[in-house]
Amino acid sequence: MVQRSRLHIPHAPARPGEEPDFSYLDLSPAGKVGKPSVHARTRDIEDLAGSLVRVIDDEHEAVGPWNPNLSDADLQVGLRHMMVNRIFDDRMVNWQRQGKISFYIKSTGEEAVSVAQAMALRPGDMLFPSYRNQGLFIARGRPLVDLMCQCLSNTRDMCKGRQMPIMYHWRDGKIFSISGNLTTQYPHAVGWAMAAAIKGEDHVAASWVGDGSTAEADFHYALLFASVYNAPVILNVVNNQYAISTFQGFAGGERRPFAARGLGFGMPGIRVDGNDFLAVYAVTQWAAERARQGEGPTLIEHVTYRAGAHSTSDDPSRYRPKNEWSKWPLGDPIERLKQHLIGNGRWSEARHEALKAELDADVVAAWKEAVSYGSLNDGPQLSGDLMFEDVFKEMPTHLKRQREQLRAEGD
Amino acid sequence: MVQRSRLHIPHAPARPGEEPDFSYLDLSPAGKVGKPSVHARTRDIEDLAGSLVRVIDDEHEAVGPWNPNLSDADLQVGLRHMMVNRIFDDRMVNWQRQGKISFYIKSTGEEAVSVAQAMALRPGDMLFPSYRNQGLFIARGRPLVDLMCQCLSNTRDMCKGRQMPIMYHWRDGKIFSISGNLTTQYPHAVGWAMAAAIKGEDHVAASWVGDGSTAEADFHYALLFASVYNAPVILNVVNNQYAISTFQGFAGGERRPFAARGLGFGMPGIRVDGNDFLAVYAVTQWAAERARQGEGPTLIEHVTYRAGAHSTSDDPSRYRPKNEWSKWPLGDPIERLKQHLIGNGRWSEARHEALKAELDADVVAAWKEAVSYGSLNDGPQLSGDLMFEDVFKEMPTHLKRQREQLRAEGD
Amino acid sequence: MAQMNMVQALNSAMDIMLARDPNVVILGEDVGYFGGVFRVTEGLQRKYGEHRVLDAPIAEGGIVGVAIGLAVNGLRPVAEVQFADYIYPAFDQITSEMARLRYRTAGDFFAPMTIRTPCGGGIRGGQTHSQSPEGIFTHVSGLTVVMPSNPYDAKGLLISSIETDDPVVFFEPKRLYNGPFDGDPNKPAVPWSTHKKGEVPDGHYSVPLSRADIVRAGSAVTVITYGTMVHVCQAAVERAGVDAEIIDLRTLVPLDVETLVKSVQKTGRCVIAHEATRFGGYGAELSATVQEECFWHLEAPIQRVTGWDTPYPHAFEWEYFPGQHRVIAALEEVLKA
Amino acid sequence: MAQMNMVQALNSAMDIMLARDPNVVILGEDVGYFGGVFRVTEGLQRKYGEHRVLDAPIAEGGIVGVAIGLAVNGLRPVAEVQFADYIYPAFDQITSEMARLRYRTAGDFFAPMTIRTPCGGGIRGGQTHSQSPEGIFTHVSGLTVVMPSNPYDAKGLLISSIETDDPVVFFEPKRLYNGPFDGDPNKPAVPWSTHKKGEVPDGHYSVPLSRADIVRAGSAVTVITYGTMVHVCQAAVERAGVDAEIIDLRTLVPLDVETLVKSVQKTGRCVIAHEATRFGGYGAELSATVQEECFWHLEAPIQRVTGWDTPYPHAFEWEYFPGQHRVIAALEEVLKA
Ligand SMILES: Cc1ncc(C[n+]2csc(CCOP(=O)(O)OP(=O)(O)O)c2C)c(N)n1
Ligand SMILES: Cc1ncc(C[n+]2csc(CCOP(=O)(O)OP(=O)(O)O)c2C)c(N)n1
Ligand SMILES: [Mg+2]
Ligand SMILES: [Mg+2]
Repeated sequence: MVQRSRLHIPHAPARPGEEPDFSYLDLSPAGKVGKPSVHARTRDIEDLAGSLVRVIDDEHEAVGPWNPNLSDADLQVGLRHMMVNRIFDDRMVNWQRQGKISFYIKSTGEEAVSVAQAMALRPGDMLFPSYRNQGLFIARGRPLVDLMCQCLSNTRDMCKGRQMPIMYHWRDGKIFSISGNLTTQYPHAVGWAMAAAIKGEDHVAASWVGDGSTAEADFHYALLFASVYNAPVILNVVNNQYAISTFQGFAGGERRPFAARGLGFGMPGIRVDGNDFLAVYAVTQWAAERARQGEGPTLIEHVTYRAGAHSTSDDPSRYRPKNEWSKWPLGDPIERLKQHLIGNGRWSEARHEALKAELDADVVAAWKEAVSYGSLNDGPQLSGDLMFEDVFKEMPTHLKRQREQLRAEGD
Repeated sequence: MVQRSRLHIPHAPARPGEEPDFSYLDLSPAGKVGKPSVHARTRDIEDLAGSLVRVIDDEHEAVGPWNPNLSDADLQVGLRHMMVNRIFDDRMVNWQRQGKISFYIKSTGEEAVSVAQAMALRPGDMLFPSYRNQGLFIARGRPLVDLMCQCLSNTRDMCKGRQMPIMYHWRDGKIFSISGNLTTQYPHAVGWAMAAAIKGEDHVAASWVGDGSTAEADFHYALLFASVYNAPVILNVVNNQYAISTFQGFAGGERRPFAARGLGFGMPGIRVDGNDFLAVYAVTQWAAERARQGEGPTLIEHVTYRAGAHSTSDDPSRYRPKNEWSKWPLGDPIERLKQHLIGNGRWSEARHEALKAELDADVVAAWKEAVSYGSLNDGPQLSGDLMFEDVFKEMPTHLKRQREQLRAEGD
Repeated sequence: MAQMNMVQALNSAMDIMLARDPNVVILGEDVGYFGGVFRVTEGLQRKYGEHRVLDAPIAEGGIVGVAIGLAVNGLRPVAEVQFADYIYPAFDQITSEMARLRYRTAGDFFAPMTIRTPCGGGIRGGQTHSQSPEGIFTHVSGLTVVMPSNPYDAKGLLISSIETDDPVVFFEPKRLYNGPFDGDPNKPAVPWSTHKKGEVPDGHYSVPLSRADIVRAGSAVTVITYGTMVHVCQAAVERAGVDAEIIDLRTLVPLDVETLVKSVQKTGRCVIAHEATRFGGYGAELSATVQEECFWHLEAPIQRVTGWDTPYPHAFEWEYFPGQHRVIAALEEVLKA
Repeated sequence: MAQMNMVQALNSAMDIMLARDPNVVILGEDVGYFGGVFRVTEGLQRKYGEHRVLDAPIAEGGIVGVAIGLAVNGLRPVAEVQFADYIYPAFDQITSEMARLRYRTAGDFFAPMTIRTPCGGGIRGGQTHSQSPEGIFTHVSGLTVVMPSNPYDAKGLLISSIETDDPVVFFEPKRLYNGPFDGDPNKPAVPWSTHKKGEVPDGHYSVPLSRADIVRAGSAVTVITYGTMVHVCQAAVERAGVDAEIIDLRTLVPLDVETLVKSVQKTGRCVIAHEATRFGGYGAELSATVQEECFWHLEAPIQRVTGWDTPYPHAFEWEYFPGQHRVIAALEEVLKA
């Protein structure tokens, strides 16, 4: 059966009961990766797809050419947003366990990706998120109450009860609708960016998918159209090592980093420490500048780790060691930015704890308000009539009749 | 409107009335590209995706490490198959013009790809062709009469009248069914190859798509699954510069060769002179050896030119200069192999002309026989009953009833 | 008034919309420089430029996905899928995204776009150039589905489709591009100039969506059809000398139920005809709806005239195609009762 | 005889087929080490190895396309699509290739494979974890379409599906995985051990394809249904005290017309119930067929009980779901005439 070995089966680095093992990760030391001009030709910067841009070193210092040199204020805002993101997630998961909402997805360990990127982009730039990018809404200032109301499918739900929890959208905040179907938003972002170019605006589009989602056709379509038309778009792959139970090797991450997927189209790729707030910020700024100046799309791979379960329906202890996150070589994005600030004497454990308590109180207060607008089971309810609206712009006869029929059932 | 230029629109090198211009092509001199071991690691042979493997030089000599050193007999067989392919195509197009068949697609200028590859592979290897690979059937010995009968949808049509002309298949010859839907055969080849590996056989699968077809999702799926499972498959992109009227730049060929598409998955790519019989043979042999020895998939880009119309429904004079082929820098595959043979004193113009006449007579004789089995309009006809067979293995009631209904209509 | 065939009428609709609305853009395979394999976009890129009329990669799913993004950014894309047989790679983007965007965002986002695609047989295209997959789309909530049967309607309906804020799948019966077709392949082809609906205004006008057209008034039986079969049914009805009322649906979803019901309640008999395969096809919905609405008026079983439940076979194109024989057999069946 | 829920019954079917036939392989997202998000393939990779039970990339189109290639090389793949809502990316491979391969090659090539996918609502899955898209597949010539309503049938039908040489799309009503469901979300869940069809032989057996099952004999009205709605209809019938004959189709294509016709000709009345959206759904085909075959026996219009023509909304799951109220209203309607 020698030939049988011709078939290769990727393996997760460790399964329950085994020791976590992240030796497969290629890591560059902080500050070591050079920063090319935004006008560099793709073929001259291919190495960016294999190395790892990092700014915060082991002493929590910001080092190297990618240091975005952010102001204290910006850094503290970033830390605050990530903390809100973390606390919001933890609270929502608890409320889900208590049956207050039907479902939830947290982004613990990946907060730097959404928060730093939202801050590095301009308000006019359009964001096409996946379901693990709540940090985008937080960093752009959407009140938590609104997000909670969506998760509660209550009378203030922006989706009028039609979407599962966390499938937010925000038209005025320029954040697109989250879809249950993986990767579909990727070509949308490319199309949006092409329209911006056609209209002669200088806005940029950005989209996010996970490592596993890169397997879908829409990933290919997006890279293809973005490179053919040189669309001003940032395509992010958040490589948190897992797709539910499936190791990223099954998405093709074993042989070559996801950042290299664009090279065959002539699209630059850049691999970044996704838990390094400063690195993510800098890389995003660089990619946005490329897009704005007509240099076209960039593929960014964020190397990070999904610290929690895939969703509240998942139990990761069935497929990976419980203590993997504690062994994750790139640490916790919040802790790392916090230590960076403390190291520079601009922050302290005490202030951090105080802020945490304050933010937690805010989240709880927001929840109190949100539930006052109802939930799936209690309080004010959305009218079932809403089910028939927005299928078409104007309700056609057959839906009006079905609405009548439902009203009759109610009686 | 400065920003407007942010949108890039690929352009064909020349349009009707303009001078042909192939300066965009990167060409390597014959013999200059090194030949690595089949065990070389992908990252060490990435240059193969950018350079161009060529064996026959301008003096018609076979030079360099890729020279497959074929026997006179093999070379003459190859030449003969390519000539049959060319003559068959020309005759079929004429018969289509005379209304004898409804449609045809020729492969003029691309004969070396199918013929050399079929010869370089083993009989047990499974082929998944596109509609421009008739050379595979010819080189594997399918009688022309059978191909003609398919195009005639007559009583000997292998497809029982269900497929358009040229949508052949050959189970015993291990050639898969040609689909009207582009690129769908690509993942089939990967699955077939995975099954061979699972069963512990040492067969290889090969598939072909055009440059334009690489845009479809199935291209992405095939590269992904082939690289993840290390499938023993050869994935060919026949870059004949056009997809109907559309220049290959719209498929993403402008910035980077198609051969580089696999690199991001860790799959080696190799770019070959598709009009050089010896180079195509050698590259295919190398890729097959990789697959057989468990080194996995290879992506081969064949640089060639579609000398004729896309199909008998197409008129290329609407979108490209009439004289482009005459300016094509890689010449005519048949002429090149012929000169190579003549140069080595193993062939002559006279023998060539004699063989041409002989083969043309064979084609005409085959046609005479084929039409004796009927055609769409004359002679013996397939029974309409056949329309209802093979939808399912056993005909279900509703199809039996529809068959009855049709019979009644006949009356 | 000009004489136009369906290709010219569709071209005129896009020409006018490109001129009137700077947000209208066209994209698809071979639609730009070449003008489309059926010449429907001929000359538009030359006239409006490469940023308004875009050649696209051969990726139907990408074309639709990208078009949704264009639409979300304020444009009104008209995407061409070269043959309806090749629309399936776009099925997820159409069904999961384009059709549901307005619903899932409570109207905050929507996709004002049109997908044009040639459908139907009769051109020896075999199983992958002849399909009529409309029945797969009529089952998807949120899609407007259109199929014109003549140049006048084609132009007016395409303009309405581009102007509506709802996404539209617009099927073009390719056998009708150059002339009406009564189902008899042996007759010499007739041009649209012989048909009153070949008279098409040069300027802007629209034919309302969701409004069926009674192309022949009658009292003996109602024939509900659309696309190529409108002409086949008209010929069959004349040939059979039946006083049939023939309804051309034009828009399949949202369906103009009222017009159907009125007619069948009057005639008490109904034949439904389409070229698509029968089982689970759109004709089943028509039959079910008519039966529910008109049961007490029906004097005979509703008959469906369709293609067979097989792929569209190259050699048996005319045995497959629901020609006049099949229509007449159904008329006789429904009238004899 | 063992007690099994539907998850265990399906797992047992695959376990047996993996053991009996070395050519049977399983592939899908999370189906290997993890055993599937619904645990249906639990333990199979451990037992049969990584070359028989493969975790796959998240590419439904790739999974089906590759599975066709596996099948063409002599294997019998069972591919899982994690939710029916995510089958659309595979639509082209299913429709253009899997369904038509035998036909276009005159039987020289074919795809003996099964696509398993969980469907239906009732688990607060919202619009992308609740769909019943069977109607889209029943319109595709060449596909066998199956949907069981209980563990016994699920195992027997899955074995038949794996054994047949024709490609099968096998829908699993996820709300029935752990127990029968009568449509009332407020009642405590009941396990399959309370249901006679929860008794499942450990070994190999098959339930024939294309054979409907009369789950309740009756004379007043025929209720034609399948999947989750079988249980809802049974409860509604008991509650309404109607002497209904309830038919569980089990296989949607090829359809067991004979059983339906016999029943409706006997009862003269018919209600058709499914969870999928109404317009252009599979119920339309059932209604059209029954109307054509039984017109002269019908004493009242055929009624369709379905989900509404909207996406499946998270908050309004039970207003959307065709529960007992909707079934009873239809029964009363059809009986009052
Ligand atoms: C088209 C489609 N297929 C399958 C699923 C089911 N599913 C939801 S999330 C998920 C894993 C995605 O993993 P990844 O892309 O890595 O994102 P992550 O959850 O790790 O952030 C899967 C398979 C889906 N939602 N859509
Ligand atoms: C899915 C699909 N989309 C579109 C088409 C129509 N079509 C047939 S051939 C062709 C061009 C293909 O070009 P290429 O892949 O370069 O192959 P070539 O014809 O040059 O050999 C197109 C667009 C099709 N057959 N299938
Ligand atoms: Mg992931
Ligand atoms: Mg080509």
